[in-house]
Amino acid sequence: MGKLFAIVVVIIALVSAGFIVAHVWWLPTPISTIAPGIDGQFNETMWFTGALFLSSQFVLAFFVWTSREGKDRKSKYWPGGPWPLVGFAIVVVGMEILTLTFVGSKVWAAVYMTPPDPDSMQVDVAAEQFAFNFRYPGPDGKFGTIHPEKIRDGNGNFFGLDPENDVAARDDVIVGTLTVPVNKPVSLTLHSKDMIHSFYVPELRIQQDIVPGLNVPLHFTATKVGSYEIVCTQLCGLGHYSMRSFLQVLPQDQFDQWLKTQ
Amino acid sequence: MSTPDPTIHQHAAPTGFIRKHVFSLDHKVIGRQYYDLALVAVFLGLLLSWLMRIHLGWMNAPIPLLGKLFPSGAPGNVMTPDLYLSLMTMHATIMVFFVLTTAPFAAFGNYVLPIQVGAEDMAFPHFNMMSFWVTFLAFLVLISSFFVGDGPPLAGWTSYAPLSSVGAVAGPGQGTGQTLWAVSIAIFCIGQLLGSLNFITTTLDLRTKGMSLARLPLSTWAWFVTSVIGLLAFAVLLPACVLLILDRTAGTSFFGPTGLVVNDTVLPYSGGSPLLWQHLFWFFGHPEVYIAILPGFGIISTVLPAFARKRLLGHQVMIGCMVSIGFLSYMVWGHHMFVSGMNPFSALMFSVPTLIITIPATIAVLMWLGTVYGARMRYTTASLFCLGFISVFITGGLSGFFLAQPSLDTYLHATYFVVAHFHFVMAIAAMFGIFAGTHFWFPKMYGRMMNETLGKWHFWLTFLGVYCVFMPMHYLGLAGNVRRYAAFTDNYLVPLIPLHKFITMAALFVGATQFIFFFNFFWSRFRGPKAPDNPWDATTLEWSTTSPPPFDNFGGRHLVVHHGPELYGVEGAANDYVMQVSPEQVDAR
Amino acid sequence: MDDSGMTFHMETGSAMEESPYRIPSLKLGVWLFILSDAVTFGAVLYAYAYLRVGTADWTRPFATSSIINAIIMTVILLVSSVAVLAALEAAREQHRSKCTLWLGITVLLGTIFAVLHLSEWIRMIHEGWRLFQNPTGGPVTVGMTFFCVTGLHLIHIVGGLIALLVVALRYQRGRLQVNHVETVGLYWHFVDIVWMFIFPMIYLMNAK
Amino acid sequence: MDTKSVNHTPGMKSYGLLLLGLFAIVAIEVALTYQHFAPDVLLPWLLILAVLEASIAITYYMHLRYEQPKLVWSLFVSFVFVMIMMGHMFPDAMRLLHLRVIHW
Ligand code: HEA
Ligand code: HEA
Ligand code: CUA
Ligand SMILES: [Cu+2]
Repeated sequence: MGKLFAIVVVIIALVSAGFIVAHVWWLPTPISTIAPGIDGQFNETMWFTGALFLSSQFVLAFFVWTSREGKDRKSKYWPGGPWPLVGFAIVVVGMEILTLTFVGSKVWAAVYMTPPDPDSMQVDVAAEQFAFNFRYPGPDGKFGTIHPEKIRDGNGNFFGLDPENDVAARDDVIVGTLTVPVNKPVSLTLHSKDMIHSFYVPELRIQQDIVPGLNVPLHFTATKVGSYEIVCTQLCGLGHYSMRSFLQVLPQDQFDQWLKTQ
Repeated sequence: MSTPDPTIHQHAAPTGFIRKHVFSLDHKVIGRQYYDLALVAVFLGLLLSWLMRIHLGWMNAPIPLLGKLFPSGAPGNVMTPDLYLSLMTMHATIMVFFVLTTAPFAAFGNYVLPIQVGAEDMAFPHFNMMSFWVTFLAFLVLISSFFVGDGPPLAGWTSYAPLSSVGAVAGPGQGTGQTLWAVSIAIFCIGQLLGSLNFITTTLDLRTKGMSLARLPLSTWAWFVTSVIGLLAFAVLLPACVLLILDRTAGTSFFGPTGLVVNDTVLPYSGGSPLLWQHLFWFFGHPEVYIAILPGFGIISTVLPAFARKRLLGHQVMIGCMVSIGFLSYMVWGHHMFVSGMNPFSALMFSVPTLIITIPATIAVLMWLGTVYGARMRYTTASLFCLGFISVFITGGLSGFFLAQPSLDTYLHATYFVVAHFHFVMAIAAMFGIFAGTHFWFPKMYGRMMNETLGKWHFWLTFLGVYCVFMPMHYLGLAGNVRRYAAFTDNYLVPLIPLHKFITMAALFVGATQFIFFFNFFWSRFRGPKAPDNPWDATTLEWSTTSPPPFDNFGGRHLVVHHGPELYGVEGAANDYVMQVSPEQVDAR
Repeated sequence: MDDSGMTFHMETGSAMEESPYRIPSLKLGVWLFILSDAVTFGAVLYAYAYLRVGTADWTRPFATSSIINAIIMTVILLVSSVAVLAALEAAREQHRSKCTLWLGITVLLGTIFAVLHLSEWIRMIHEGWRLFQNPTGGPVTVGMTFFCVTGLHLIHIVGGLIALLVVALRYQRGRLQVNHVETVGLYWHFVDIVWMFIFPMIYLMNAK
Repeated sequence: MDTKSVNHTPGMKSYGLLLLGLFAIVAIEVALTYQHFAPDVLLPWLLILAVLEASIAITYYMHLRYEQPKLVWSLFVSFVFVMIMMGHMFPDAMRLLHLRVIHW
């Protein structure tokens, strides 16, 4: 019985690790300046935990394999008692924690704790059940004020603007997909009109909840031209699964073209 | 304060059926009642997870009879997205609260703890009875949400505001259903608070002569630590739920910010903060997950030595691990909120203790491994589940290592990676703890033996099955598969559907194998061979009395404890193990 | 410290390990209840503080008159605490009637407190304060937090009054012992202590 | 049925004196309030006084002074610890202030 258990555990461990090593299912190719940092952190963690995973499962298997009942046998005790193991765990795991935290907090800070580049492109993001809307300030570079009571999904006034009295609002460009120039820092202001939503682009390696009542800042720089999916990752109602949009990364000139045509 | 005077806590054996089996004050009956409640709950949760899995594998396949059960939720037997979310919410709520808090903690704790410390009953038998019936009421309230309005809530077991706080406008099930959810959980908190209070007092005050704290079995230690955590954690969830109910019914706006707009109308909330709910919920929520696993720690640490026929490596160390995990569990709740819009600085503040908590966990694992080393292992179902526990807990815990780092959580949060993580530690590790405990204590609880052959089959199939179900979820998470999705329509998710199909089939398989357990359980309970007093040659007090124990546990005897709990494989002893109560002198190794 | 500990497990016989705290289980139970209840209050007060810190233009509703009212309430509650202690002393000297009398006085004081409390509420409700409304046009969270925090405390007061009554009556009839008077006293002191925090945090911090 | 706490207690006289002390603290609190400090200056002082008040009541009225030190520490440590932990909410509340959607 013990041998069987050992074999099963080893097989399970190897198969599980195999799919990881073979990258059968893996993170999509990164497209943002901060992604390499995150992926580095990710691989570092994967190596450590992978090693621990295999080693501990194998150790378990080995011990089980060698431990069977026998009238004559006396049970062996772990040489040196528990404390060396305690020390081992504290040192091994402790060191790794230190390094990971040290590197990781830099990465984290780069994404969430540094102010956006001053000349980055401003985009205002409004999330709602179950869609994203994006707003560019237009030529005057100013956003019109938002009036919740004026919000009408029917006539596409997702931001509750009133162009009559509000000059800044008149030239605001409102679109359904987030279009940004490549290699240019973009700074988003996320706000939601109803539930908590979330802004998630796997390729950017960025996720940020959009909390009603707050203006949550988020900034990134896309480095690869293409079209990527923006999905909502915070349960926001029955349409949660269908709430998505696209991130269009264009070369600067094409982007300017696009902005004119809006 | 009309509690019975605890110092005269032994009450006469009841006679009437009601007092004997329904409103009983006997901790053994209450323990069994809790266990049966957990069984009903887990059965329900299992069926729900089946429905969920089928839907995730085959989005618009009709499920027979579903339309009958949920006329609005499943027109033409095809599950609607909102029904999916409702089932998911109920699945999680039932499993976390009514299975994982009741079975390992309330059920086994109630039954075994007083006997293990050598008491005739709990310190406050009346509170104990109330604790169960309150919990039972909470369960009924939760279940009733299936039958009211437009069905159960769909806000997930975390019920994030404002989705959970603005009422019916938020979507189907968010009307009466969500209110019932909040009420149910509030009631549940009261029940568990009573229970924790009872456990702590019993452990401290009702220990029989010689049962010093150092001689308490680790299972009792685990239940003790767990109840301390519970006493402080549920005390926070209770007001949180009350505030949620107020937000929904009395028009307060604790969690409702200014200017919520749902279908073009501005809602009357103002000044609240959705993050406040998340803080209050997770302040309870993280300790809760350790409430779920610590009894497992204790059970493994008690059962494993009994079958390894040797002392646990580092008895005191294990106590230390459990206590420090208990402490740390209050410093880490923010790791669920890394990307929630919380102050990014706090994220770092929460990340460090979260990573540190893996150290005591690692030590615990190493202690178990060290116990298995060179053991004369007796391979019974119980011991197999102990070994399985070690394996799955390692797997599940290590994925926590990723999530604990904000810089990785920005990618992995709310993906199936998280789902995989907590199913491994909670749905499997904790469950294995329950299974080990069941097979170990069944003879004591019901006076009959369980069938080993069926038990072993159940173990092997479950062990293989759950890895097939939940290991692939890690891969889904790596590919960025978002959780709580009723369908996978995004271009980058469609290629993953085959993997989902595989998971579904595995889940159906695992679920089916659970029926082996159910059958074994009920068959043995009534037909199984009579159990001897000490079938496992175990040493703790519950094995020094008859199976099942008499009403006052020890037939009027006042036991005197002479030894620690794990004297197995003792050289020079009469029969290689020494009961805690046996007066025989042995050199402690 | 040690001599006393031995004595209390008489009923269950010395067949027990003695409790590390050397107090009757009932008392330990009440202490634990107080602990978790204190955490509950802590959570609610934190919620209040959280919302208040996060709100720029908080209104301070309390004119001098209501502060004075609050001070009177505080004094009454503090006195009632001492009344309970008097009851306990009496009980220890086995003066059952005297003890009941003091418990009665406590109940009376507690009732006055509750009445003043409610009158304050009614006044504010007349001013137009609601769980969801702020007559001055400021944030509605003001009234909401006020009513919820004080309401929670009021519930505890009422519960305490009932407990006191029950204990008084049953003790009078000789059904209960000293330790019941002591434990109900503990609970009453706890309610009092909670008020010691509500008074500054809810009233004084919101004085005009 | 008696314990340490039952045996010797301060007695009514000292209860009375302590009561006066508590009144004094309340008076100080009120006096401070009407100095119209900024909230973030006032609150700490009020809380300190409240804690003082509470500790008097706990030690003498609730007789914790006459219980086992073990009990005092278990209760004290666990409560204070939990409260401090809850304080982790606050960096967030501050941020709320700045991220609030003012025009909403
Ligand atoms: C029983 C329940 C349980 C347990 C024990 C744990 C344990 C841990 N959990 Fe988990 N967790 C949950 C239940 C649990 N969790 C649930 C339910 C959720 C999701 C809630 C929701 O959103 O719905 C969650 C979510 C969750 C998150 C949030 C993810 C997200 O939403 O973005 C995080 C982040 O830090 C986390 C971390 C951890 C960590 C670090 C541990 C650690 O305690 C793990 C410690 C264990 C180990 C580290 C393994 C030990 C073994 C070894 C290391 C081998 C050593 C061998 C050698 C050295 C040879 N968990
Ligand atoms: C204890 C907790 C627990 C348990 C046991 C399970 C069991 C299972 N869960 Fe569950 N699940 C959760 C807790 C649990 N789950 C939580 C908290 C969520 C999050 C919900 C949310 O997002 O809000 C979730 C969500 C969740 C999802 C993700 C939904 C989504 O995000 O879209 C999925 C998808 O496949 C899933 C599947 C399963 C399956 C197939 C099983 C089972 O089929 C696995 C097989 C079952 C067992 C191995 C246990 C058998 C036990 C017994 C037979 C009895 C034991 C004896 C007693 C209890 C007395 N669960
Ligand atoms: Cu929006 Cu989910
Ligand atoms: Cu957690």
